[in-house]
Amino acid sequence: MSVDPLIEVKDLKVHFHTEDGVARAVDGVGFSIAPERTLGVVGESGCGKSVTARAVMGLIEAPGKIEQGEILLRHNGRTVDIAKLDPRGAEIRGIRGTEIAMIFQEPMTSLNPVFRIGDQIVEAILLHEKIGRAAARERAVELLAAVGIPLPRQRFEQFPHQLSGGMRQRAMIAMAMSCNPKLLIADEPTTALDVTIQAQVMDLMNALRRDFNTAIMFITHDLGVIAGMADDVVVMYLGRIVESGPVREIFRNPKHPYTQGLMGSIPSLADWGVRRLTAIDGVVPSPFAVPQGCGFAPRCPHAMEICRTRSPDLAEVAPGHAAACFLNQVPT
Amino acid sequence: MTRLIIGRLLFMVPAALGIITFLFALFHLIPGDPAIMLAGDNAPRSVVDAIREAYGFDQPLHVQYGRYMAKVLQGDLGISNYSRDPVVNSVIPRIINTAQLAFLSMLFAMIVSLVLGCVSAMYWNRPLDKVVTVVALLGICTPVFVSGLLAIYFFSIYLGWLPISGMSSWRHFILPVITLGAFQAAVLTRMVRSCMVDALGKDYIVTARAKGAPEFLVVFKHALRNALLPIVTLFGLGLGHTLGGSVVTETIFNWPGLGRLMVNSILTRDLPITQGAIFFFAMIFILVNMIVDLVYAWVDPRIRYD
Amino acid sequence: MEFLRRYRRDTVGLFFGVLLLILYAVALTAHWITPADPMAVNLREVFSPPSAKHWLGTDQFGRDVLSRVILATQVTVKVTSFACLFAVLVGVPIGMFVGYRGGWVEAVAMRLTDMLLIFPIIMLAIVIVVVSGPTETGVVIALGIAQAPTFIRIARGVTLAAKEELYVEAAIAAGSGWPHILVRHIWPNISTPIIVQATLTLPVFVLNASALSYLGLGVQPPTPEWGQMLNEAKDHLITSPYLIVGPALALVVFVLSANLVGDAVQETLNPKLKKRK
Amino acid sequence: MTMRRVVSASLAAVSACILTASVASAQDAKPQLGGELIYAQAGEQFSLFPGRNLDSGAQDVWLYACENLVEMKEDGTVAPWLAKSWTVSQDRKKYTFQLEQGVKFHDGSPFNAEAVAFVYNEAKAKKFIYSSILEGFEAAKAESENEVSMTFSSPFAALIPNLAYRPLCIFSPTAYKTKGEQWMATNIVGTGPFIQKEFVKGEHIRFVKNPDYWQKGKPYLDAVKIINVPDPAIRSAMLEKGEIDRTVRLNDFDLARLEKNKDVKIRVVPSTRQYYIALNHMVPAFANVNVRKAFNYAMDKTGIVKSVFADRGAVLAKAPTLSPGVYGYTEMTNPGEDTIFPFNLARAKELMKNGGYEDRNKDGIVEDAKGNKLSLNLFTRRGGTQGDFQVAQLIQTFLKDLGVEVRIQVLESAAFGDAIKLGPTEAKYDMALLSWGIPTADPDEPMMLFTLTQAWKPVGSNRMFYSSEEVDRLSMLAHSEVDDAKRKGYVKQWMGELLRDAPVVFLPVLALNLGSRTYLKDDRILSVDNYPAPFAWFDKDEMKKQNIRR
Repeated sequence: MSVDPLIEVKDLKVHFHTEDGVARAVDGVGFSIAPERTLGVVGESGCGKSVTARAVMGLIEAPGKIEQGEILLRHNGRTVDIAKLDPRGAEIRGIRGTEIAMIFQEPMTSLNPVFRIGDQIVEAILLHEKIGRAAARERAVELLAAVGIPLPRQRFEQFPHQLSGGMRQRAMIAMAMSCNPKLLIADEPTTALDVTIQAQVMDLMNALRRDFNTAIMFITHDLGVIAGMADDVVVMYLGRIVESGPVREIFRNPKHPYTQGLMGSIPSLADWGVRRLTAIDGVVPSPFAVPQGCGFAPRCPHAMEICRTRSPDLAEVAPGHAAACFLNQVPT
Repeated sequence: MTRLIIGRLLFMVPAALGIITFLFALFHLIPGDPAIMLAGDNAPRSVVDAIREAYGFDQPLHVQYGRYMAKVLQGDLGISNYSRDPVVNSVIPRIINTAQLAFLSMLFAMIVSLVLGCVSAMYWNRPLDKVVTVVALLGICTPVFVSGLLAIYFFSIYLGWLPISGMSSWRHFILPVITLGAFQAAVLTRMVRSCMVDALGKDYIVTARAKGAPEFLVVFKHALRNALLPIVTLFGLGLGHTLGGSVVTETIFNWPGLGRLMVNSILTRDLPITQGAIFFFAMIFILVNMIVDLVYAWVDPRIRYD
Repeated sequence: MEFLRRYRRDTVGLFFGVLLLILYAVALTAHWITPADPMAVNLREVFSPPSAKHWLGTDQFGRDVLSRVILATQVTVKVTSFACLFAVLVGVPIGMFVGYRGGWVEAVAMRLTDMLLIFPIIMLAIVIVVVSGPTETGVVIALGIAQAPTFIRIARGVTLAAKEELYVEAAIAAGSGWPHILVRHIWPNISTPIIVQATLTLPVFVLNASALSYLGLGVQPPTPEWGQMLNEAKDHLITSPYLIVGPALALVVFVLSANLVGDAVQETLNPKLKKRK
Repeated sequence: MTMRRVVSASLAAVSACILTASVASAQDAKPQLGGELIYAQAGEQFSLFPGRNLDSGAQDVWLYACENLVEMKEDGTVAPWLAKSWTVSQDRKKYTFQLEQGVKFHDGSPFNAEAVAFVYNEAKAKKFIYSSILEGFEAAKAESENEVSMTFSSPFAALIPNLAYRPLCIFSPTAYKTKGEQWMATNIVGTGPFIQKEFVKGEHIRFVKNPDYWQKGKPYLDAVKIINVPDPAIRSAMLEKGEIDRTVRLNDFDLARLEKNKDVKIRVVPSTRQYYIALNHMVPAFANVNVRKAFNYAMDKTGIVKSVFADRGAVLAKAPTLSPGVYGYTEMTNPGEDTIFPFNLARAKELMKNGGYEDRNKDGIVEDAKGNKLSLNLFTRRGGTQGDFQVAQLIQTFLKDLGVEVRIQVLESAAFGDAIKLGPTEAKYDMALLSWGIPTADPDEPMMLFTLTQAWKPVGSNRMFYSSEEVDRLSMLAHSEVDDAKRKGYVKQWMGELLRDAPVVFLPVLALNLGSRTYLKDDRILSVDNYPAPFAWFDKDEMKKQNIRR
């Protein structure tokens, strides 16, 4: 990784202190994203990928708390540890929307229903840039056009409920890109859309990546989307990263049993009618009661004795490709 | 939108006639004879009959009704049995007094409740929220005559800052507006708090924060605008009640308002005054409700009114 | 069950919940737990301030205020709770139906509600008391009808907003009729303002009851009732202020606990609120 | 009817309020001119036109502008006013009044016999509310420029005191004829010391000094402003703070506190209104005089005065129906007793036994010979008369001690009016708590309308459906007897009959209260619920001492 990473997360732990006990949503996560690269974060729901994204945005508030770890962001020449910033402080607000922007899964409820689309984008612009309202409106219309919304000037005046799901997601993207952020975090942006719209949104994001040279942290549970979008991939399970590496390497040669299980459950045209889809049996354990040793042990077909006592760390299995499983490393 | 306005204005005519007819029948259904109220308990029947004849009470009902409606259609609401003074002269000034008090106290209630409600929603379930809740609840259960009397004895007599009653200068407005407003503020604060708690839980709040918006913008712009709908309903209701005049506040602060007039006219069976009072009040109430409904559409574009 | 287990942890809700239960217990057992006979007149002990014998002092006729407050608890709590229930059961369904159907049904219904709101409560009370006589049922109906429009308007307001939600369209798509939608889908989501409003109007019921009893339309003497006692205490607020303490305290406890329990119930019912706490 | 009647009346009068008289005579300082009196009243929606309103609040307002032929004094006697003197014809059916000369109405039109005649003829023709008080009145005629006569179908003894009744004041016929009755509802034009300047409905009315008032050198005040303050607690607060100079109908329980305030003077005077329980004689139990007397003895009147009226709002009744200040009133109490039918539960129980009522089955309630319980209802208003609701509850307790079960029926005031206007067969009340006021301070009204057999409801006001030849005979005699001593004799015998027969349960007499600042001098209080202060004046330096700046 010759280029300095844009963002580097080290041993991040985020726990939720609720009446029902302490939920260890993110239990020691480390990764980095280089400028203009796209990192895919994949895992079943409840594995902590959304919480990680929120942590990077500094949106973790009571009852959640960043227990330990660092989130280092390089911007205009210096490094800031987002994990230490006050969620409601002025500094983090200077980063949100300009350095890092975020789009969400539910376009229906993520836009404020009582404000016009245009006004919400103008607000995003004026929060960070001292330009006149008229200039901001012009920029917003350009953005709407850039994200492929037809008749942008009319759409500007409309309310969220007057747009379709896909159109709304495009508006979200326009809003996020309004201050050309260095990193765009996309928290399952395509999950709520039907396939044809999904493809359009993914093409749009790839295009934006090129035009605005923005790094993207793409969170999804859909491996197909990861294949089409990501440069590198990180597989998360039960609050930890079990495997990471370049996308082609992970798809062609998954090392961690969980990743292999995931790969096995994707239907692909190549071997249509030949291979039976394999399912991973069992259920993801609750974050309130993280089992001893490797989290995947109870469901892992190759589980060994050691897997139930000690939890494996990420170890390199190939250049740039690491996995956290005792199958391919000798316990130290 | 204009369809809504025209619809409501047109509705006023049948509403007025309906109310007057209903009231006419009601007054003659319930016991109580104005002639006796005028003559007094101990007057002989000859006096009572004389009054009945002089005031036309002895006419058969339909004649009285016909005569009254004829006058109403020409805009004459008749004269009060009691004060023999045209109803319009008694009712109109009273409505203006009550309207002033109603709007000012609701304004006070609105400002106080929005601030307190939002604050207690932001610091949800923390000590500040608990304090605000208890204070609001205490505000609701203190009867106006207790808070009013104590306020007068403390501010007007003990400290001597404010005049006790009447309404000649602005200083006369302070105590009644705060006393009446406090009750409405308490009710509204509770509602603002619960609606704000709802709104702050929604996804677009996370989006707003993700945009880097400061907390007060998130709360007072994004959350509040959405919480406004139920609040507007309650505000409309509160205004309706205070417009009807709070008899107690008006008696305590000697505020010649509509509430006292209406209640007294019912108790003394002064039908023309009751008719006049309720007639004007109905018109204002319908107008107020229309405005509240218009505010609905403006506040929440999802509710189409076409 | 699950609800109770979660509810128990909310200390404030628990404390006031117990208080509310105590109040209802007092209401049920009023006749047996009054320290003195609430009706016993004793003209030698007129207006005696609170003492060991009479914790809350005696009123204009030397009657023990504490026992009268306890007996009045039964009357007032019964009357106001039923009246509140009556207003909710009448108001909310109409409000929801009208809000949901819209069109001319809504226009006509709302105008009628406006008309009902116009008449002062004592007008309604006189008519009802004349028809049904000054009994408690008469008072309950009078108070109930007077507050029903408030619930109609609130229910309509929130139903209008709720019916725009996706899950409602989904339910329609699934072919369910409007009664099903109203009950299964709209009601759970609009219960928040309704519960808050119901607990909020309790004091209004008590104060209206006092206005009625002041005009001789409410509960007939000599049975005591908070509103009536508050009214009588008003005339002596300066000379014997302790008279107001009994009924006012009872009213505050009743309303405070009803509202805070309402809050706690609403919290435990609404999980999303729970997580954010 | 010579002057003799007036002189003898004042001599025999009982001085109702020694306090007022003594203060007046001790006042040697010369009245000072100037200042505006602010007087707070409770009343609100009344008409200023005397013909259409008997409300005492309204009377208290128009008395500053509209004067009567004669003026009632504190001791119940009547003094000449607009009528200097008057003579009565041989057959006692025609009264001739000699009027003051050179008097003008506020609108400039002359006050003369023509005007007086017009007012009373109009009263008869247009059936003014007070017209029933001028019983048997046929016509008034202007004999000359300032001599007017009034003829009656039969001798009417109570004419002179009735003429002092405020509604019978002489308003300007010119104003009445030109502007009409409706205009007069909000404007009063008379010959009085003050002229109406400003009237804001339901808020206040303001009078200014009448420069050419017929009594030279009067009035002393520049203006009088009467404001409406409905709540008694607020009125007392304003009086204490000095925002008003004078107010009435204070809360009895506040009086003790106000009396301690050196800047405030409290006057309490028994009114002419006495509480009573109307017993429906159609109910078998009440046909029996022993039961009626037992009910009278069972009432702890001192207890009522103490707990309901704080020993100030009411006084013990020393005579049936009549009270001090009423013509013909004399104390009818037995020696050593402070009220009629003094509280005596033992005697009451004994009388019940004589009447055939005993608690045979020891359930705490008496039964008659045939064994049915004596259980009665008691109708009352709430707030109709001061303290009515509280008195009703005490009656219930007292009768419970006597062994009689009583259900109180509180009716909304207008509904109560309906319930007590019914005849003997339809009336549903066993007992009704009422009060009898005598605004004219003359016994003629109670005698003719209250206890007379012909006055049974629905015609008169005999709600007891009580009948006694002796009472009827005495009433008729007193009604037309012009000779002063004879008439008083009949009234006394009538009161004796009421004590012997006890048709109703007699209760205490209501008292009136007036609170004023000490710097206000020479304002008056009359037992007929009038509080005239036309010739009051301000002691300026005492006013400064109390730093009243207005």
